Amino acid sequence: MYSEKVMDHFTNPRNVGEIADADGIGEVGNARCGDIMKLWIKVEDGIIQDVKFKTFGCGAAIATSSVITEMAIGKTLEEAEDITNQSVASELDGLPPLKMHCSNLAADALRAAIEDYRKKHAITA
Amino acid sequence: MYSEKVMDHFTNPRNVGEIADADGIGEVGNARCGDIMKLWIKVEDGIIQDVKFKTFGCGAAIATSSVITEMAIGKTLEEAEDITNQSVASELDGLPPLKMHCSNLAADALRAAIEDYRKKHAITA
Amino acid sequence: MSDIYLDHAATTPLRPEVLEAMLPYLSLEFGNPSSVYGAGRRGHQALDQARDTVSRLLRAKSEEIIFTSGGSEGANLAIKGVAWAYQNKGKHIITSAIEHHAVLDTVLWLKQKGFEATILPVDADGLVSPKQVQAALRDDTILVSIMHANNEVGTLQPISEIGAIVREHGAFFHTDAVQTAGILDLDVNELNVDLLSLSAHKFYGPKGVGALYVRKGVRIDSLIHGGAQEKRRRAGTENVAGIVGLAKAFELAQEEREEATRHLVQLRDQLLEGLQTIPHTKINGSLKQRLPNNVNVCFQFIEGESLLLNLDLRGIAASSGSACTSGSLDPSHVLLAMGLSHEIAHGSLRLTLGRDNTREQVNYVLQEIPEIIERLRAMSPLYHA
Amino acid sequence: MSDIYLDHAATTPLRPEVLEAMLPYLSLEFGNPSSVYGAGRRGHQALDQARDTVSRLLRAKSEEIIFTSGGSEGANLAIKGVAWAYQNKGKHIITSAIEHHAVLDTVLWLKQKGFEATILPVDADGLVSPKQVQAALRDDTILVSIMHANNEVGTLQPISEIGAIVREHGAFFHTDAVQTAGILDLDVNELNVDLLSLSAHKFYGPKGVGALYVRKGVRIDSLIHGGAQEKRRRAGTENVAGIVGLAKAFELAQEEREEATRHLVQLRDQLLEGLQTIPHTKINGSLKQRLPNNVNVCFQFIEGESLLLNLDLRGIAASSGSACTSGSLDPSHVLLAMGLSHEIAHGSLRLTLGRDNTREQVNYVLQEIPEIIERLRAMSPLYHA
Ligand SMILES: Cc1ncc(COP(=O)(O)O)c(C=O)c1O
Ligand SMILES: Cc1ncc(COP(=O)(O)O)c(C=O)c1O
Repeated sequence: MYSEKVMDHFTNPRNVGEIADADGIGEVGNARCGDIMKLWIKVEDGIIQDVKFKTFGCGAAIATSSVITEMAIGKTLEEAEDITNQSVASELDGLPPLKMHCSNLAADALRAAIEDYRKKHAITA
Repeated sequence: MYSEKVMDHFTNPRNVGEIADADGIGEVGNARCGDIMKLWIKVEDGIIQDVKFKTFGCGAAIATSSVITEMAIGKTLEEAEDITNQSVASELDGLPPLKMHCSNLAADALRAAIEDYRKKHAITA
Repeated sequence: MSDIYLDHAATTPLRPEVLEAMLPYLSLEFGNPSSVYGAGRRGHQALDQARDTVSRLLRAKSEEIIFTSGGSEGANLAIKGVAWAYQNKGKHIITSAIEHHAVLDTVLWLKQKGFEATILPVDADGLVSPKQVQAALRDDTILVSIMHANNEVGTLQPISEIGAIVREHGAFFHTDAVQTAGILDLDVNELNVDLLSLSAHKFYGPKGVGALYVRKGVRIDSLIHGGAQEKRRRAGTENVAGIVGLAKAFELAQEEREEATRHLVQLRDQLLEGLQTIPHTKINGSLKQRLPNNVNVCFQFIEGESLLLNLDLRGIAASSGSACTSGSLDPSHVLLAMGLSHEIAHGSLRLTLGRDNTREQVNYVLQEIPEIIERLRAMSPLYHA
Repeated sequence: MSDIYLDHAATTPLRPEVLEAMLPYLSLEFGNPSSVYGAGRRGHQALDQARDTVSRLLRAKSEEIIFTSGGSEGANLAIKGVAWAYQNKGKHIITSAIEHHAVLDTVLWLKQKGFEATILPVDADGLVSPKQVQAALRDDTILVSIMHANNEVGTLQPISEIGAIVREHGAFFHTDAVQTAGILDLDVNELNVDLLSLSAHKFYGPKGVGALYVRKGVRIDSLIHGGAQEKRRRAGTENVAGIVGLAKAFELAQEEREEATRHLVQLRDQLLEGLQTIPHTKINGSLKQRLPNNVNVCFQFIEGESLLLNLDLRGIAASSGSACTSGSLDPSHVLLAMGLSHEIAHGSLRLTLGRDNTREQVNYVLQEIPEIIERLRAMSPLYHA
C-alpha cells in the first residue's frame, strides 16, 4: 500500500516534538476526521532553521508530517510556501489514492505555521 | 441421477418391438413434450400374455416402458389396470423428482392398451 | 478408449498451471485484501496483478474490470446495474431470443419491475440482424444486450456492427462473452461494447469466478451491496485464489489461441462432416459465423437425453438441448427461436471440443454415434425405416 | 517471533484438510453438476453431500440450503429476496444500526426502491433490545434482519428472543451469522430464524463461497437470475470445489467447537486483562454477550491505522475501525452507534483470535502494544502526559 519512503518516514519520523520558543505554530485537521497535524517552526533571516511536528493520524499523516520538516528546513519562507501537498506526496514516491484527499495536509500545516509567524512578526509578504 | 435398475432397463430394455396381431394398442404422450410411449398387448383368457413397446423419450421414459412390460405379463387385466405410475417408479427403485412428472407415463400407456383391447373385444369391466 | 469429454461449452477442466498459480492463495497467502498488514497487502497485490492481466487482454483499463462469481452474476450485474442506474433516462431494454437465461431471465425480471423489453428474433441460422437492432432502438432505450457467441449452437453475432449502431444511438451495449472469452481475441474497443461479461470455468479456469468489463463513464448500480470492494461496485471478500486462477487461465488461453483455434476447427469440421452422413440429420447454426469448437445437430425421431446416456455409457460426455436435461417441458429455447419444431429440437446433440481432444477421439465418436442413433430409432414409435 | 495473525474476524487461513477435500474438484472431477454424464453426476453428488452436511449442522432440511458466493451475497439474497417476493404484503423492514454493510446498504438500497426501513439503535454495550424490535414491528413489516454477532465488537444479539417476537408478529427473520458460523452451535429452530447467512472463509474454508438457509415455505426472489441451479433460486455454474470446502470446514469446526471455545476464551480473557492495564483505554462491547474470540479496545489520543502499521512491523496482524482503513472519513459506524465520540472511535483496535494462536503469542502482543501506544502518544498533539 505505502511506498518504502512512506514507511521509512513512518517508522523513523524526523523531527518529532515541539519547539518551546517557536516563531510560528500551525495546526490543521481535526480529531473528528482522524487527522491532526501540528507544526512548530523556527525562523531566522527569513529562512526556516528548524521544524518539529506532532501528528495524530494514519501512516500517511505521520509520514507527510515527517518529510515536510526535512523539505522545509533551510528554505526561505517564500520557498516553503510553495511546497504543495502534491509535492509532499511526490517526495514520498506517491501516496495511495484514498490518502491523497484525507491525510495529505502537511503543506497546509506548514503554511499555517508560516502565516502564524508572519502575523506575530508583522511582516507582510 | 438414475438408479441401477433404471440404467439396467435403459441399457437392456425388455420387450422392445411391436406385436403384429396385438389385441390392444395404447399410445400416450406427444412428441412436442418429448415423450411418446406405444404399447402392444396380447391377451388370452383375461390374462396378459405378451407386451411389447416402442418409446421416444428420455432414459426414464425408456426404462419405465421396459419395466412395465415385465410387470404386466402374466397379470389379469384387472391386476394390470391397478399398476400406477407410482408403482412403476417404485419397481425401478425410484425416479429423479423431475422425471416423476414428465416421463412417468408407462402405466397410462398400459391402461390405454387395455382400454383399446376392451373396446375391440366389447368386454366391459 | 478412455473417457472423451466433448462438453467444453458447459465447463472445462482446470489446467494444472492454473491450479498451481492458485495454490499459494489457498494456503499461506490467505490474507483479506482489504487489510493493511502484510498478508492483506499481498492479497491485494495479487488482485491488482490479476486485474491488470485481464484488462490488458481485453484492451481495457484496470479500473474497468469488476470481478464477479461467474458469468451469471456478470450478466445480472451488467443489465440490472445499468437499468437501475439509468432508469430516469429510459426504461427500454433490447435483447435477443437466443440469449442465455442469465440475460433473458434478468430482462424478464426487470419487466416485472416496470422496465420494457424488446426480444429480437433470430434467423434460421441463429443470427441477430443489426438492422433489427437499429429498428428496435427507441428514445428511451438505455441498454442493448446481445451475446457474442451462443452457447448451444455456437453462432457468432455481429457484435462490432451492432455495437456501433447502439453507440450512435446513445444507448449502452452489453455482450455476454462467456462462450468466446479464451477462444476468440476480445478487444472491447473493436467490439464497440460498453459492458462485457465472462466466466473463468469456460476457459480452463476455476468455477465460481468471472469478470465484468464496464467502460469508464458507465455507471452501474451494485447487485451485491455491502463492503467497499471492487470500487464499491461488488461487495464481498474477494475470492483471491479464484481471481488469480481466472487471470492465469485467460492469459494462457490468449497465448495459445491461434494454435488452439487451428486444432479445434480441424476436429470440428471432421465431426460435422462425419455426422452429416447419418440420415435424417440436421446441422444447427450458421456454418460460417461459428465458434471453432461447436457442433450442434438434430437427429430426427430420437430424444436427446437417451442419446446422451448412451454416449455416456460409451465414455463420451456431451450435451443436448433436450427438455429432459433442462428440467422443463420445452426443449432448447434457442433451437425453437431458430424455427425448429419441438419434435426435432428434442433430438439435439451438442458436441463442444477442447484442447485435449484428439483426432482419434473424434474417430471413435463418429463410429459410436451412428450405432446409437440406429438403436434408438429402432426403439422409436416415430421412426419407420 | 514469527508472524502472529489476530484478524480471524476478517478472514481465516484455509485448513489443509479442507484444501485436500477440495482438490479433487480442482482437478479430475471438474464436471458441470447440471450435466447428465458421469463427471457431471459426480459433481452433483458432491453438491448433494455438501448440502446434507450443512443442513445437518444447522438442523435444517437439505432443500433449505442455497449456496452463494459469500456472506455479502447471502445477505443481499435474503433481504432483497424476501422484500421483492412479499412487497405486496408490506414494504417495511427492520434492522439495526450495527449491521454489516452487506445488510445495511442492502436495506438502504431497498429504501430507494420504495421500501421503508427502521434502523434500530443499540445500547452502549452494542446490544439490540428485543423490546425495541417489538415496538418497531408494524402491520406492513415483512422482514427483520439482526446480526447474530457483530463483526467489530463481537457482541452476541438475543437472536432467539427476537426471533420469537418476529414470528409471533408474522414477519420473517433473517440473521447474518457470518461471525458465529463455525464458532457457536447454530440451530435454526432454537434461533427462531427464517433465513440465516454464513460465509466459508470465516471458519477456515475458502473465500468466495457461502450458504443461505431459507426456511421451507419462505419465498425469495432470485438475486442472480438465469439457470436452474439451486432450485432456481441462485443461477450460475456451481463453485463445486468451494462448496465442498465450505461443508468440510463447517463440519470440522463443529466437531472441534467445544475445545476451540475453551482455547479462545482463555486467550481472549488474557488479552482483555492485559490491555486494560494501559491507561486511557476503553474496552468496547458487552463483556458477557460476546464472541469467544473477539477483543475490541480504544486507545485514546492515537489513530488506528498507525497503530496497525506499527503492529504489522512487529509481525502482528490486526484490524481497526479507523476511518483510514475503510476509505471513508468516518470511523466505524458500529462504535459511533454505541455512543463513542469520533475522536475515540478513530483509535480502536480489534484483535480476533483463532485456533492457531498461543499463550506465548498473546504474551508477546501484550508486551509490544503498550510500547507502541506510548510511542504514538508521544507523537500525538492530543496527548499531554
Ligand atoms: C457480519 C458480517 N456479515 C457479512 C460479511 C460479508 O461476508 P463476505 O465477505 O464473505 O461477503 C462479513 C465479513 O466480511 C461479516 O463480518
Ligand atoms: C453464454 C453463457 N452465458 C452465461 C453463462 C453463465 O455462466 P456461469 O455458469 O459461470 O454463471 C453461461 C454458462 O453457463 C453461458 O454459456
